Amino acid sequence: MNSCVIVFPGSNCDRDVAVALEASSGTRPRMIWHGDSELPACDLIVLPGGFSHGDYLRSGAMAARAPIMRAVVAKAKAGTPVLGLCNGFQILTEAGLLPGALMRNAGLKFICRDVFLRVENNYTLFTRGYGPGQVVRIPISHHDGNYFADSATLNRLEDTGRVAFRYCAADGLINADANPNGSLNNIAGILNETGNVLGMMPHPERLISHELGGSDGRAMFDALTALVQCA
Amino acid sequence: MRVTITPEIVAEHGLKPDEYDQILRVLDRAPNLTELGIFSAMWNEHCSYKSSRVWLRTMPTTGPQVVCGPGENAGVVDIGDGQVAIFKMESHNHPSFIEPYQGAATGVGGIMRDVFTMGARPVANLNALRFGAPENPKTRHLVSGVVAGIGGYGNCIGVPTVGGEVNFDPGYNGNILVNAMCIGVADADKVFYSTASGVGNPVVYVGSKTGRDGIHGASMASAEFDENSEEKRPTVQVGDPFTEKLLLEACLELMAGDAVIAIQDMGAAGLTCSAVEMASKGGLGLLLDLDRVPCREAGMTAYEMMLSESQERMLMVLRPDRAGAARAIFERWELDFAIVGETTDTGRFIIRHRGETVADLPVDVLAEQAPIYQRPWTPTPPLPHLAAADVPDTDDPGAALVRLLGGPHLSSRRWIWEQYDHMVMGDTVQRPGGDAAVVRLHGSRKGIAATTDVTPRYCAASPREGGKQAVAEAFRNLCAVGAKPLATTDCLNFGSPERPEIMGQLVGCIEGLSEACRALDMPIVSGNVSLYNETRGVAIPPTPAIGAIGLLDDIDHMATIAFKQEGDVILLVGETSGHLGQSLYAREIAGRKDGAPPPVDLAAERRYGDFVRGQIVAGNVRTAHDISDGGLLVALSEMALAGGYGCVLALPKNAGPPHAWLFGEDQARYVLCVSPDKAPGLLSAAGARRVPITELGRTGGRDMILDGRLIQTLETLRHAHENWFPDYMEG
Amino acid sequence: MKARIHITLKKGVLDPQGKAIAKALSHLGFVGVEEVRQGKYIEIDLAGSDTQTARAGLDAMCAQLLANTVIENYSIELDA
Amino acid sequence: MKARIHITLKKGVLDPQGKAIAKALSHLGFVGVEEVRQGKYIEIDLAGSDTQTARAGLDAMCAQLLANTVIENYSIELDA
Ligand SMILES: Nc1ncnc2c1ncn2[C@@H]1O[C@H](COP(=O)(O)OP(=O)(O)O)[C@@H](O)[C@H]1O
Ligand SMILES: [Mg+2]
Repeated sequence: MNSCVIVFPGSNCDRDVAVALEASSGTRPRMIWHGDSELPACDLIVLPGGFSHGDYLRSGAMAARAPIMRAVVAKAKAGTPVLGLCNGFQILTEAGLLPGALMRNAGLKFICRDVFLRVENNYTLFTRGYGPGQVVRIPISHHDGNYFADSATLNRLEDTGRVAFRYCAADGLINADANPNGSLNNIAGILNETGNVLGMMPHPERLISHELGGSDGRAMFDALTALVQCA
Repeated sequence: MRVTITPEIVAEHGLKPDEYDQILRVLDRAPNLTELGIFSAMWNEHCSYKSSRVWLRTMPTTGPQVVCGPGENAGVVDIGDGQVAIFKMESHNHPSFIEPYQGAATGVGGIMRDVFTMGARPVANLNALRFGAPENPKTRHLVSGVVAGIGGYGNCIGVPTVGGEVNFDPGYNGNILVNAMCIGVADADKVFYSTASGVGNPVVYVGSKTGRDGIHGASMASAEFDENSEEKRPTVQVGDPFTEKLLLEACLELMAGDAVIAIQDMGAAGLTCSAVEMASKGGLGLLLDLDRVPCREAGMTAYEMMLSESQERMLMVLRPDRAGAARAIFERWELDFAIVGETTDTGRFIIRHRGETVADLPVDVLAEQAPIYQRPWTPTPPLPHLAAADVPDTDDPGAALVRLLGGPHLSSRRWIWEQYDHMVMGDTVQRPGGDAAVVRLHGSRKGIAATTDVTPRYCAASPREGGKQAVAEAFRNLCAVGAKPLATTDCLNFGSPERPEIMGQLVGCIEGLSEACRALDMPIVSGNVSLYNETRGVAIPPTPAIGAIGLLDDIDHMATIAFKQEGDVILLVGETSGHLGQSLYAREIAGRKDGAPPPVDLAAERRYGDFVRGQIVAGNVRTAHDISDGGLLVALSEMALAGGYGCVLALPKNAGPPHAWLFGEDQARYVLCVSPDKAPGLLSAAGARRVPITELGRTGGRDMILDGRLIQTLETLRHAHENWFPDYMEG
Repeated sequence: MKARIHITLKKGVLDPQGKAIAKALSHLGFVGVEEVRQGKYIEIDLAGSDTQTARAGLDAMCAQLLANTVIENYSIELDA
Repeated sequence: MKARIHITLKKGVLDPQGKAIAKALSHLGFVGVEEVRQGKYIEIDLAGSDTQTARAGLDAMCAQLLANTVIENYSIELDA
């Protein structure tokens, strides 16, 4: 699989996701500098986690205006899969590729811990490796992961199966106790209208092997790899 | 502007009259204000170690694993396969008391610069924190600010914060301790030092611009606090972790080539210290042109520029033919880059500003000829042994256990570490909550284990035993995960060295920790001394924080503290005499603060530690925990809570008084846990190595059971253990 | 020229920081605090002296970067 | 009553956010931006109608919680 990881100043999970992609696909992704304006032909674009531009002003705001983002938007519109993890999700919303915004966690604190997610839609390029309603354990690590969208947008997301993941309890129950950051409807990850752009706050790249304490994240990278190999 | 130097000005610069006389003698004239500022920065306790140096020289700093010991920005140890680990711990106590968020954040930034200055990519951060009593009205605010600041900086730059320790004690009410440790990894042939060489080589400034930050910060860090100290506030520096991330990447990119001759980060007393140290180590002179220093504010004076402690800056000496390529790198990372001077053969530190020479000082006098004091000291009087019979027993060990595990000293620190990104970089194979954190060496099967330890109440009761114990506990924490202890860093936090009893604590602790480092083969490769930690004449408890690292050859052979399954055999390694003096039980449950701390038998530590590690490395043991604060029952409860399995225990015959057996803090002990088929082998292996080992019981159920009696349910324990911190912080 | 820009959350957008501040104030014993909203305040020093050009520029800065118009409103004041 | 509070960094205190914003604006092609400083803007709805009491309360809120007076200044406006 030919993937591109976009590196912004302050990205810090770029290497982590590159390792995960290589572990699944056997191919090392190309690392693309934010100041470039063109993207090579590729099967997947990843916007990694981190603190692009220090998360100053608003998380993801400055990165979303980087020169490379015009190319990312164009490719996304043309159907290339785009995955935004954590800061990458924030950048995708700031760039308008995904609706809504990620606000400060309701508890105001940075939170780093494993959480449970329920796979709400496993008919996507990204989630085909999971079962319907499967509960997976994936870490979060963010300060601004509190998903907000106006009610019309929220309804549209819900009605069209665009909520990919929701924070849940270990048994899959969706409730306030399982919501780490105050996200509306416990939303942890959403898709764009055409289903080729996924943004999520949790970090699947952090749990890809038993040494790291679990491998629930791996299925996402395996699924993306398999997709390309079939095509 | 010509300022006449008065005794008041000298005193304001923290210089003693005889020190000023020494300056007059060596210069053969009066210094101007800028020069005085430079002297005050260089001769400050913080830079010159004038009160501690004679004692620091007695510490063990060498060994086959040591590539570079104290004296550089950080210590360097060999970790095999052509790689080195570079690490150090440093204090940011006073700034953190004044502005907890920024003080702690810039402490983290500073220690990381020490590590990447030497060419290493930081791979793990730790922090050792001491706060005042929970009841003290300021404590909550300080905890919340310090933790947010450490996280704010480390999370942003993307280095995992994987461990540390926290104590609450009224002795820190007016003077908290924030000690930050950073570990980096570099290729052995790509380590960079601060010794300048060559004449006429460009001296290059990179990073952020210079502002009027923390002017006199270095002096503040060594001046006793007084009632007015909260008014010294504007000298607080603000950290910019984003710029530090860029600086890190730019420096490592530059260091991949051969441009750098010497490099030194600008920490305390920024430009002054870094320039003088590089020149002095190389036996050179140095010329600085301040008109070329990138400034954030207009009209900065030479004095201000030389003493500014603006963060995220570095000074380097480059090969002249590489300066252009170096500039291109820093400009691409959008960082300032300026050639601000050159190396000379004059041995003088000459500073020009607006066409004038504003300072002209001999380099060697500033650096090597700083005053050194052999301060008078009185040893801490030894305390008598406290007999277990003199400490009231409890008829309800379960209640005592809940109070200990659900109190400020032993409650879960989850509230803290969940605010730290402890997984970024994708190599954290043992997360916080265990004995030592373990990060995998990227792309390999090896791991680096790290821990910080000291028990200040032991050090206060007996500096020497306390010093030994701090190292011994670090050693145990490393052995308990299966790591071979490699080397040590320290952060020696004490009160005023001008008081003989405080000096006595410093001396005792250094002797103790040196003895332990020798015996346990963990040389001290870096460290930091923070003195004058006092408020209104009351000193903090002696706190020689120890940071240590160890190596695992195969992370698959690593132990964790969690009970793994039902029916496993629980074994106790080491001897239990039931030592209650200075134990948490004596303090918290029985209200006794007297008695000698537990004695440390270093030969036993070594033998038992080697045995435990050997069993883990051989793949026989996957569950291990050392016994420290709170004693055996606390250790067992932590293992039960981590795994979600209870245990059924039996008091051994001749155990002595139960409270002493359950809560005594005898050293050199571990709890191991293995499946029943592995137990006989383990027992005989221990016997063969003269390692005492006792069977305690089995894992299973959801309770802690002793001799058929319920001590406590895990549910109750978990509730107490997990909730104290968040409840306290909620206020 | 000096511009002062206020960026505030749109009505109906939840404000975790404002809520937390309100809670903290009541913990501290302050009474009568009914609602708190937190926004940003940005000061910009601009070269030039033509206020009309400046205002157009500032408006573009806000729309393109300083505010996220999905959730935020902005207002600009300009001192000559 | 409605209070508007501005919290700004003291003179000379580094403002990493402002610095980054200035850089980002120049990357976006805006010219003439000389300096950017970022502060906070807080709106508080208060019960009661006595402006003097309100002002004293607000001052205490700022000093105790809203502003970090080590590095920040604050100013209070009160609409009756
Ligand atoms: N300030 C802190 N930051 C991060 N982790 C911490 C901190 N304080 C404690 N921890 C973690 O909590 C666990 C328990 O700490 P401690 O009781 O001091 O361990 P030990 O007794 O084994 O030295 C350890 O994993 C430690 O790393
Ligand atoms: Mg331990």
